[in-house]
Amino acid sequence: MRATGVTARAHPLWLAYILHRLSGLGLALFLPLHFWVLALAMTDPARLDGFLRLTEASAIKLAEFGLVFLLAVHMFGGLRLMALEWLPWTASQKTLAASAAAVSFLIATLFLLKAV
Amino acid sequence: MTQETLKVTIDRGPDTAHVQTVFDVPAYTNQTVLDVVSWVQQNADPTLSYRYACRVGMCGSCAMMVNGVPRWTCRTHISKVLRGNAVTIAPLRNLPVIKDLAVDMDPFFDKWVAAEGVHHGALTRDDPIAPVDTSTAARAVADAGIECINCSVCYAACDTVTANDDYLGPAALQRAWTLLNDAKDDGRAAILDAVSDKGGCHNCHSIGSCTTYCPNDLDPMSAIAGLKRETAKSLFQRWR
Amino acid sequence: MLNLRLYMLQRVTALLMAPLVLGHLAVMIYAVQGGLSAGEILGRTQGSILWFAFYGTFAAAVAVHGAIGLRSIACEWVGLRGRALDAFMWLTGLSLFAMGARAVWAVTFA
Amino acid sequence: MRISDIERHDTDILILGTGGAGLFAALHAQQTAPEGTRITIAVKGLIGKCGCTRMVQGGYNVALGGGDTVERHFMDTIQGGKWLPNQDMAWRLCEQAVVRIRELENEVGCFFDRNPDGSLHQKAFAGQTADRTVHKGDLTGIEIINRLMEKVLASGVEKMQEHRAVGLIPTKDRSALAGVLMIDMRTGHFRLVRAKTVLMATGGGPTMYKYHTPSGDKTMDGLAMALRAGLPLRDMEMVQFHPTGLLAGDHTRMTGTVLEEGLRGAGGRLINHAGQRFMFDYDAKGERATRDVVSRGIYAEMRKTNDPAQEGVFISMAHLGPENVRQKFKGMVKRCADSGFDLAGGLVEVVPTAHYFMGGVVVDVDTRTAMEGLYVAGEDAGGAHGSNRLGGNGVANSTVYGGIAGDTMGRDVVHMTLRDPDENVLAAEFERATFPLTRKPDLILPLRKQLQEVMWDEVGVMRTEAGMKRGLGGIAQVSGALMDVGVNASNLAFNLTWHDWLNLRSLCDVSEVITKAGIARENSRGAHYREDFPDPGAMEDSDFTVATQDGETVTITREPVQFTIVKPGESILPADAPNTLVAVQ
Ligand SMILES: Cc1cc2nc3c(=O)[nH]c(=O)nc-3n(C[C@H](O)[C@H](O)[C@H](O)COP(=O)(O)OP(=O)(O)OC[C@H]3O[C@@H](n4cnc5c(N)ncnc54)[C@H](O)[C@@H]3O)c2cc1C
Ligand code: HEM
Ligand code: SF4
Ligand code: F3S
Ligand code: FES
Repeated sequence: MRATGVTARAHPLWLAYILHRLSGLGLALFLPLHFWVLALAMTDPARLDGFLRLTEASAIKLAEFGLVFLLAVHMFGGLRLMALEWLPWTASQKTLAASAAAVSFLIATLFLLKAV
Repeated sequence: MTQETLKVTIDRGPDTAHVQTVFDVPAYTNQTVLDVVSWVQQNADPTLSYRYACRVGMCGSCAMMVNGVPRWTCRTHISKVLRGNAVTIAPLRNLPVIKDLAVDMDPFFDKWVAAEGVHHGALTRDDPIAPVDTSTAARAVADAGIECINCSVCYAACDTVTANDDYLGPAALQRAWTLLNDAKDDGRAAILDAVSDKGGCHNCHSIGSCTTYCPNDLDPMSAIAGLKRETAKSLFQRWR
Repeated sequence: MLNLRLYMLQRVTALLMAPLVLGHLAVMIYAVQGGLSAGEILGRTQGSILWFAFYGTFAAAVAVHGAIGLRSIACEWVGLRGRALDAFMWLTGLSLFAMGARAVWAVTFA
Repeated sequence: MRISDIERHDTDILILGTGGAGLFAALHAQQTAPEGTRITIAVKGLIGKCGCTRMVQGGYNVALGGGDTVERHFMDTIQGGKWLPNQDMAWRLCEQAVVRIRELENEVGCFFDRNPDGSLHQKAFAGQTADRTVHKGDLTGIEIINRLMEKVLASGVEKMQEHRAVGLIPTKDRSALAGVLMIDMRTGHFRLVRAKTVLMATGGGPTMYKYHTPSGDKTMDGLAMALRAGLPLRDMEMVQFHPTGLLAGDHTRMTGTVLEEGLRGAGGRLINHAGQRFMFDYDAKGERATRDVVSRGIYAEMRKTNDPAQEGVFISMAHLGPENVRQKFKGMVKRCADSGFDLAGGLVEVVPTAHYFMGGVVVDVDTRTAMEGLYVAGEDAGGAHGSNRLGGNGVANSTVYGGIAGDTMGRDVVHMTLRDPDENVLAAEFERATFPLTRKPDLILPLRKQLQEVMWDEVGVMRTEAGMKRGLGGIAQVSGALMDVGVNASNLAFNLTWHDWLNLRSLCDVSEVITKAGIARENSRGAHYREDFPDPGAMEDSDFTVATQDGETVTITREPVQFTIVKPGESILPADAPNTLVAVQ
């Protein structure tokens, strides 16, 4: 077996798959951090406040936006997947994949707008 | 008019070192990818290995990676895949290379059998042929996948197959789904067990490359989704 | 690598989380207006059985869901197999759950 | 490579080929042979993925009632074969097809097209007097072979894929078969497989013609091996041409492949380069006449044109409505489109193309040959079709007789033991197969093309004595030239060029026999048309040709047909039976 340049991936469903996987991975990596920050409430409320103040900084804001984006992408991607597997739809799957990304983007943008 | 030539790059194996050879092949009006490969073997490099049989898209033995995309080569006109006047041809992905462009398809067929892709039934040659109502929904589902020629194009397209040796792959699972919907088949329990095993349908991430690249316009992705539904249902039935 | 049970667990937890995520997002959108502070968060959640149940379920579901998800990735992209793979899944699941539980406890009853 | 490098392997039942005949034999042998019998299946390609059974489009002939009877199927077969078939074989074919189709549906799991009431749908090929052909759309062979292949793969028989049989190795006294010499194509190593019984089901395949339909792996290897082993071959002049092979130029393997019969049946028109319909000049049924008649019509028209730039004739479907054609012949339209032709709306150039070989090894009704331990079934066996095979009788023949061979071997194997091979013959066969490795390498393709031109021009659709004699000269020339062409032996693993050489060797050997048998038959029957002897001759005095090779010389003798069931002019149908049950179109 040998890896050759595979271009057999340039289609919407593959993009949906990789987006879902990367967002899931991103969330899984972020989550421990998130939990740790929240646990500060118990051990060191002052530091928690310090962190929360940091969210004012625009770089951090961007990161926050990214995380919400990940969550939205992943959730809609997951719902898309379950619809695709369990509801016997066939043809419209590609549109579904595309709209999932679109909707999640919308929500994330909404969040960003509200935040500023 | 001077004869146009094609720049054909071919992967040589089975050595893991990534060796490629470039050939100049004369272009002709009616020329498939298989014709190009054949020209090289017949005229330029007699040691080039590849496989074909029917030359009309019925046997499924000529599939290769053409510019990184799995295709049946006997039914792919070269003009469809040329980039400028160049094309790269490699052995089918996800299967062990025997030599050059010929792969060992045994793993593909072993999985076909492991997915219970074999008729189950108690009727014999002494029984009359059972009438089958072809207007049922189940028959339509069974018919949808029946024309698979086991060419392995979908198997080569699937990233999950690449990543997970145990995964039965789209064609084998589609065959299982066809049988599950075949009124003549008695193997329901065996099939559901086989496709719920560790290499079973639940490993599929609905990447959809199988459906996108099947040269026969079949839809293994939806067939696998069908298996996921049926296995889930049977789980609930067992819990009840 | 994934069998029917793991597959179902992942789907069930995903379905469970969907409303929770929406709820969480709504709260966050509401909450971040005008900035966040520890006091604000704690004021909302401290001592509330409801919030404890909400985030507790979330943390448990995410631990199961995430562990199974990471298992797939570890198998397919890292090449873990067999017992190593199971161990990896349990380890990530349990630690995710431990950290999640601690955080939930911190913002509710601690 | 030395002869001592030959690896030796033993089994009980060895099957060569995985078409309808080989796969059925494997299943039946397993059912009939005692527990513990070793069964090995060896094939030049991959199991179930090579050979012609997979390429069957039209379907499978079987009389299943509704007015049709085994008797009627039999009479059609005898009349189609112009009274040359071995009647006992033809009878068994028709009778057992009924059992085999039930086996295919019930045990193997095939699904054939249904009528609205759920029963099997049947249609009529040209030359049949009943709607008899069971089918799965126009991809019947794929359904049959896929299902058989699954069963065989799951059965646990020993697999030797990409193993090419190169020689039948008899015992010292030549009375029985000891084993088969093979090349493991993947490694290039030789292997001698001894077996108590061997089925040869390598499927003939007249690919020595410029235009031909069979799959690339079929090159008459089986008949060439049988010839060398001294077995008698019958009806060797009988090559069936399909009238409409795709003509797409010299440089594509698509050329010669079949455009299905149904196109003409549905009203497709054949048009010459002058833009005129011509088939009615040759036959009152026009395009709907039988294969041999239409093939000759097209060939005659091509000869009239006599312009190398305008080789074939055209098939035109557009008058039936392109949309309609696209829908009804989806697969064919797509296939033509893939090679750049518009079947639905435009003209597609076609030529007659060599399709099926009626001749083959002389066998009894249980597939036994003159050599103990050797059995032959399918297209390799002669006799069932006589001078012409009905559309739909090919796959019926291979599946029926494959099954019979499996049963017969399964029973015979009990009384048989492994035999010692004649080491001299083994050495000779080894020499023969490795001969090109000792010569200076050169291109093989030009010689193959040369043979194909000679056979097409001189021993093709229409034949004359003078032409066939020229043909013999041409074949001898290619044959001799081939012995001066070597193959680069630096790497024998999957060395297709070596196999091209061996293929051409088989084709040359069998071409000579076809031509000699053609010269011997001085009348016109079925697929064999002599311009110098256009008469069919008296049916009561029918005889068939038998070719045998002794040393280097092939001799053709003639044997009278035994009318064991029905005599010419008579019928086994009831006196009041209608001529045909097919509604006139
Ligand atoms: C395009 C096409 C359409 C057809 N349509 C119909 C139809 O509609 N109806 C009908 O009845 N018939 C049809 N036929 C004819 C039918 O296919 C044959 O009559 C029948 O399938 C022959 O079966 P077989 O098992 O004898 O040979 P095959 O199916 O040809 O199998 C021969 C096997 O032997 C193997 N082999 C060859 N040489 C060697 C060797 N040296 N060593 C080891 N293995 C070897 C081959 O690889 C192959 O596996 C059609 C044929 C063609 C080509
Ligand atoms: C409502 C929210 C969520 C839904 C609907 C959801 C849905 C899904 C589904 C259906 C899968 C299976 C994908 C497959 O088999 O290909 C999946 C995988 C995954 N999920 Fe979630 N998920 C959600 C939230 C989360 C969260 C919060 C995390 C963070 C830990 C997460 C991490 C993962 C990971 C790592 C995977 C594996 C990805 C893969 O296999 O490609 N998910 N999710
Ligand atoms: S599903 Fe399509 S791509 Fe896959 S093996 Fe079958 S025919 Fe080939
Ligand atoms: S590409 Fe592979 S992951 Fe599933 S949908 Fe097709 S089998
Ligand atoms: S050669 Fe048979 S599918 Fe291409």
